[in-house]
Amino acid sequence: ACTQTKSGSGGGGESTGPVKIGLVTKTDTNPYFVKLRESAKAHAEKSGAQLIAVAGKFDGDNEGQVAAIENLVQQGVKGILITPSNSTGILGALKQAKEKGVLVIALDTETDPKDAVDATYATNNVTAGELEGKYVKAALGSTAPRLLMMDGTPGGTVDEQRHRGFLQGMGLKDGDPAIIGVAPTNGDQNKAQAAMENLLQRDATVNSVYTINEPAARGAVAALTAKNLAGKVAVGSIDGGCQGVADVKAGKYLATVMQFPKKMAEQGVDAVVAFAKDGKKPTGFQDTGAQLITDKPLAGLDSKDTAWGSQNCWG
Amino acid sequence: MTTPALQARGLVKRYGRVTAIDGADFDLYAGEVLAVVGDNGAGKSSLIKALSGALIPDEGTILLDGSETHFHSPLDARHAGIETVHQTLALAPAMDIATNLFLGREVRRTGPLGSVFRLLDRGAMREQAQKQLDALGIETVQHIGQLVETLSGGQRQAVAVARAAMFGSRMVIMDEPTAALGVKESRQVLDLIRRIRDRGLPVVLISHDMPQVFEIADRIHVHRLGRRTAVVRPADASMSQVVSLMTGALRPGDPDAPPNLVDVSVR
Amino acid sequence: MTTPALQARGLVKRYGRVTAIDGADFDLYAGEVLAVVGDNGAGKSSLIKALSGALIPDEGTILLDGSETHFHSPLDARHAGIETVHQTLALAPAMDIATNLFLGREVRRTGPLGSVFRLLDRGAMREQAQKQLDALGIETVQHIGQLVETLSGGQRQAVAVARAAMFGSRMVIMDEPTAALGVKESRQVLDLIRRIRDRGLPVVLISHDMPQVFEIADRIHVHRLGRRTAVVRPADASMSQVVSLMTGALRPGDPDAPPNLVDVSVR
Amino acid sequence: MVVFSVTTSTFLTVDNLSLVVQQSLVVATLALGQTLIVLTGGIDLANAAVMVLGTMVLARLVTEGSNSVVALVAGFLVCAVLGAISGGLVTMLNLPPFIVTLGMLTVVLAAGRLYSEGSSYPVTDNLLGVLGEGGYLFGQIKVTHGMMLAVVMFAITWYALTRTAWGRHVYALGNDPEAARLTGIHVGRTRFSVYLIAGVIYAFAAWQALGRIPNADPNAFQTGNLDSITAVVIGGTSLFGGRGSVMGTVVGALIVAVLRSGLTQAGIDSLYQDVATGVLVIAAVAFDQVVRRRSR
Amino acid sequence: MVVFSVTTSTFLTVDNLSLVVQQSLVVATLALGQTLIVLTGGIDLANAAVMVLGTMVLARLVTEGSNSVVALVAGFLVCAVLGAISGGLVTMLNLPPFIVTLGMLTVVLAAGRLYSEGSSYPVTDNLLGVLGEGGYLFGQIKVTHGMMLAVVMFAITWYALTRTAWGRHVYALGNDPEAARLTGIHVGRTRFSVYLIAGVIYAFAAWQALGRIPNADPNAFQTGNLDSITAVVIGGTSLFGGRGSVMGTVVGALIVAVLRSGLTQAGIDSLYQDVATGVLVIAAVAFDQVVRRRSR
Ligand SMILES: Nc1ncnc2c1ncn2[C@@H]1O[C@H](COP(=O)(O)OP(=O)(O)OP(=O)(O)O)[C@@H](O)[C@H]1O
Ligand SMILES: Nc1ncnc2c1ncn2[C@@H]1O[C@H](COP(=O)(O)OP(=O)(O)OP(=O)(O)O)[C@@H](O)[C@H]1O
Ligand SMILES: [Mg+2]
Ligand SMILES: [Mg+2]
Repeated sequence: ACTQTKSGSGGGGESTGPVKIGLVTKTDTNPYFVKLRESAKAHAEKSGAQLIAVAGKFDGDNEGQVAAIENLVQQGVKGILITPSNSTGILGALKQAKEKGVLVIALDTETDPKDAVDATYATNNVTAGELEGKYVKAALGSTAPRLLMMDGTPGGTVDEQRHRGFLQGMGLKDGDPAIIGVAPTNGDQNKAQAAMENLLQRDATVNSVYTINEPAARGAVAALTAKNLAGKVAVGSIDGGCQGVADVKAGKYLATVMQFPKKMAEQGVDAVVAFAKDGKKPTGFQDTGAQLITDKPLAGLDSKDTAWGSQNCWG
Repeated sequence: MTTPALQARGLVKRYGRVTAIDGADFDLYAGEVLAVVGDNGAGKSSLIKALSGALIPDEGTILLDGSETHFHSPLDARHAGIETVHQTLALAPAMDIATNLFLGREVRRTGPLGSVFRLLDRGAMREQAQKQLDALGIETVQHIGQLVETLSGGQRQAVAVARAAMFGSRMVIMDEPTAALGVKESRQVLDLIRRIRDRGLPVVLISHDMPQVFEIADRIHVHRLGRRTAVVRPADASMSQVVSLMTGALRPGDPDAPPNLVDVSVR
Repeated sequence: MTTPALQARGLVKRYGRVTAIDGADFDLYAGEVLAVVGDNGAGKSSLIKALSGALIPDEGTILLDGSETHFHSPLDARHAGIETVHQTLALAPAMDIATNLFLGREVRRTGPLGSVFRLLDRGAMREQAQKQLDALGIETVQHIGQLVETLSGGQRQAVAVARAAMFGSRMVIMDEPTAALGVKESRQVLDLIRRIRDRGLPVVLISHDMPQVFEIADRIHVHRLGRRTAVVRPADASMSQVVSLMTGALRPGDPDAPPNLVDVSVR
Repeated sequence: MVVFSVTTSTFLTVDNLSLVVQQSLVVATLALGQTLIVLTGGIDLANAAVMVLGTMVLARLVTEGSNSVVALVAGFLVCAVLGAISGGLVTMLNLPPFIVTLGMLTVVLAAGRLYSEGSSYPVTDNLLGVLGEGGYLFGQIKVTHGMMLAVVMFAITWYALTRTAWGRHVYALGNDPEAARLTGIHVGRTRFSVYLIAGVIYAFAAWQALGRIPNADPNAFQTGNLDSITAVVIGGTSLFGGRGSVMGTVVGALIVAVLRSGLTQAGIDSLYQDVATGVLVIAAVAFDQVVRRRSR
Repeated sequence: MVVFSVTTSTFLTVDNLSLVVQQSLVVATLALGQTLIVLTGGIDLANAAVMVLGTMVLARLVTEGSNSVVALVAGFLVCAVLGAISGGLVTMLNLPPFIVTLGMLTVVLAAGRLYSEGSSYPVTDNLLGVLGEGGYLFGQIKVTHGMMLAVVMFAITWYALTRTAWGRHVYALGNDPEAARLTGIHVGRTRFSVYLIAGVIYAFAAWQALGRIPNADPNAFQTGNLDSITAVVIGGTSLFGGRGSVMGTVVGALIVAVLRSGLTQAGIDSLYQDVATGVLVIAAVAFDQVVRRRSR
């Protein structure tokens, strides 16, 4: 019985109480998603809506995300904002949600196909990776790269996109002999440090380092410092967390590429609120941007300094 | 009559559909050896578990030297000086003989090593353990550091008996202490029981071995179907009479029954 | 002399520093009750473990009806028709009586329910279990569905004995089967042993109860320090002589020793 | 439960109950295999990884053009072989199941990622997705084929454990391995069979997983092993082996799913949900303990 | 090991061995507490979460201007209290440790994340970072204060377990709880003390963790619980309780660290590393099993 009433309630404004918005992040663990959640929550409150935040248990928890979507739909939310763990993992649940008249918006990560959701607000992670790559390449100048790569989680969509983008920016391909080591870090500082220590133990001729995010960068730098290599190696990162910006300012690594989760969250919430009011659905991919942050700007690369960075960082 | 050292009235313990103790009474007097006999499953072990704190009865009272006591754990009974050899022996299999003998009553080194650093005196414990086993005539233990799980059935039982004998300070309860023991070793345990009694401690002995019971007991408590049916003196009764009482072939009031020391008319 | 039903020569089993079997010989003839006696830790249980496949000896040979056999597991011995009551009973504590009696030899329903769906005939097993226990005089088991871990020591032993009695098809080995049993129940087990012998199956009985041994045994195997020292006939020897042989107070060759049926001069 | 039905009006609808069951199916199926292994005194840390590899094999073969029946057979084979390897190591080398399945977990997880070549495989095949489909009973309750399969599987396992000799041997093994050996049970064979059968059950779980999410992802179900052990233990099965039941596992799996689902629907954020879940799981088991103690 | 030293010339340098020890310190310390609990027949799934919360408390208090000694005391208190809660639930309500610590895991993890308010806390404090510092022995081997602390902690625990009555009671408890009860051991008190002491040990692990990485991150050490159990089990301690040793745990923790580090340095890709680790862990335990069987 409830099925029918719910599918009818999608477009109209006949429901009582505040608009309910569901937010499904990949995990609760990553500060990035925490920021996303907090921004969404704050913005929803301001807009007179209620936000219910749910997360998967780990990066890749499609099952958890699907269950979350189902439970949110059951709860009667108007719209769902989701950062999909896997671009193809949750299509069925999204389709069902849409069928029941719920607005579905992807944040941060695209789905595949893209029209599985009504709209996407995200960083273009390939672009972000490319910016990091270009900067590191420029920082090396004419020196031939000796690259170590601190990857994220094997098989993750974002992880793969950044990795790919970085190599594009560097003008390298997977398997190039210039890449002297690759290790997964799961974006975890501890793992990154151990991995870097071990890689350095094998080959200390490194002059450039790719890191999937700022915790990984911190781990890598700690290991480099212990080997007295800090400052001699061009380390780049992605994220734009406040601690990351501070690290750049302190010169721990050269640059980071900032994302704007707050923007994604706010735009997403606005879209659902608007939809609840007049039934208008947003469409397409909205790039929320990626900004290179460094205090050592290099020619040909648009960048902002850490002062700007610390005003716009996300957590 | 003097006050019994240990007394129980109307103990009851039920496990779902099974009644293990069904209103049992019990009296143990100072300085005596009381044998408890009864068929398998009569509830002897359950009774002494209740008396030694291993089991909390559903009903009934226990009196120690005339005053009511409640044992909440075996430790309470132990603190009261009651030492028990359980039928299941209660040994830790993966630990060695000396450790088991002193479990819960470890000996520490003298001086600051013991009082501050709590260092165990392993040598002393080992030595005493060896002495105790020798006293019981268990000479076949080839290595005092052997784990209990590698001991033979009789050796294991000897460890349990030795432990109770060492630490009993008020009374000693033994549930079939000689069941797995050899001829010589059983003799030694009987001697041990006599020695304990001679120290003035009463001993409760559960046994299926009638000659043994008649040899050593001052009184015989006959248990049947979860309660005490009779208490007789070995001098007044024959083995077959006692066996008949156990199996129910003879009832305490019967004309050819031996004189009963307790009043069972209440039930 | 006829070929022994079961024979062992020069068995050895060492556990690190401890030697449990030290070159033991063994002979069991068809249709006899052979008692095995010896001090605690003499190696009786280890010997019969070797004979029943529970333990693989380091050295020595085992012959079944004259031909050499190697038991790699208790299952091999069981397949050969040897049924054993172990001193540790070998019961699964959290399972009920009937289940334990038929463990490894469950009865299935007749017809397709049994052959295709492998459905157990639980009713039949329960019924037979009850019958077996009754036959052993264990009447105090209040509920046949009781888990073995909730049984009294004697009840548990009765279950193990009943199991061996039910399934032995070639010979039955019993390691102290009456240790925890009451007077009446022990009687029943002795009767049972006689009945098994009368069916033509030899029985090995380990026991510390000399009167029992002398009552039922056709021959008495005396074990000491891991090996056989003598085999005597109850008619030729007194209990105290056998006890002396066990403890080493008397040696097989001594002038006042009873006639020894085996040659021990080799060692 | 009472709390949920009060705070959220939708919670007690049949529609919603069907949803909760669907959400718990995969973990429940994993927990079914886990129950068998735990009953023998073992533990399986690799079950979810084996299942995930199963989904990968199914999906990739179909994606590369295999017939879906062939893919299904291959998936079952892979899971069964992995179960057999665990069982073989535990049985033959007498290794602790924790170590063996931990090793398997690492290896199988890596194998899944290598085999996936970094991507996930969406499947649209009818046969592979069939367990997610289903009809409506009384026009309201959605009953998927997966649910029916699960009922059948639990029933069969219950039957095998309680009504056949094999089941008794499994319990005896967990109860006291030495006693089981002495009574002449085929200890090794029985233990091995349990790991093998568990492997096959994980293949069914893989099929269920594709029915629910038609996308094979090497990173999925990373907490599936702990989740399944949780369901088993909440269901009252002892980790020491020999005591417990399949029906308990069903209840355990449902309790966890109901908690999760009820808390989300009550509009509680996931971090607070975690707090509540933790407390409620302990409370549920404590309650069970008290009830049982009273009924003795 | 031999393999590594051949394939990578750097592997056998003292410098490198020091590194491996540093990498294993936190997990080894967690495993020390875990050993105590496993010896009683329990298991602790929450240890890493408790430790992480400990690092959060330390770091946040210092960041917010507390004196670092005060922060340290607070951190130790928090870990001890959490240990006491687990111990209390296990002891008083007689709940399975798996369930209790699973519940604690969920709750404490969430608590850590809530407390962190979404960020991680870098610390530059001298006292909190002191365990990562250290000097050079013979001018070559880096010996950190953390290493020395770990040696002291393992030695004390070894002493307590093997040379005091308390230790014997811990073993007896795991060996046969009923026998322990009947012999008059304070079963409840001893068990509780184990969880409490383990909590304190986790606080030391938190301190060690900040020494190694001066940044408290609520998401760190997510596999710390399994890693520590692995070290315990590889070290030969039985999950059924009552058998095992602290020295085994040291070896277990080092084996895992050496494997990981050696494989990375041998230039093996991480996924193949996982495969190799899984296989080698099983092989290590199997080898140990064979050696022990022969020596009997
Ligand atoms: N935990 C329990 N649950 C159910 N029944 C029990 C339990 N403990 C004992 N019983 C039953 O209570 C009765 C008495 O058992 P108890 O062990 O006291 O007998 P017993 O006289 O010591 O016998 P035995 O001479 O064989 O040792 C038995 O029928 C037994 O099955
Ligand atoms: N697994 C083992 N490890 C070490 N020693 C063992 C092991 N098994 C038995 N022993 C030792 O071997 C000897 C013989 O033990 P066994 O159990 O055969 O004796 P038994 O004659 O049956 O004694 P009882 O009459 O007490 O049952 C004993 O000294 C015992 O301690
Ligand atoms: Mg008894
Ligand atoms: Mg014996």
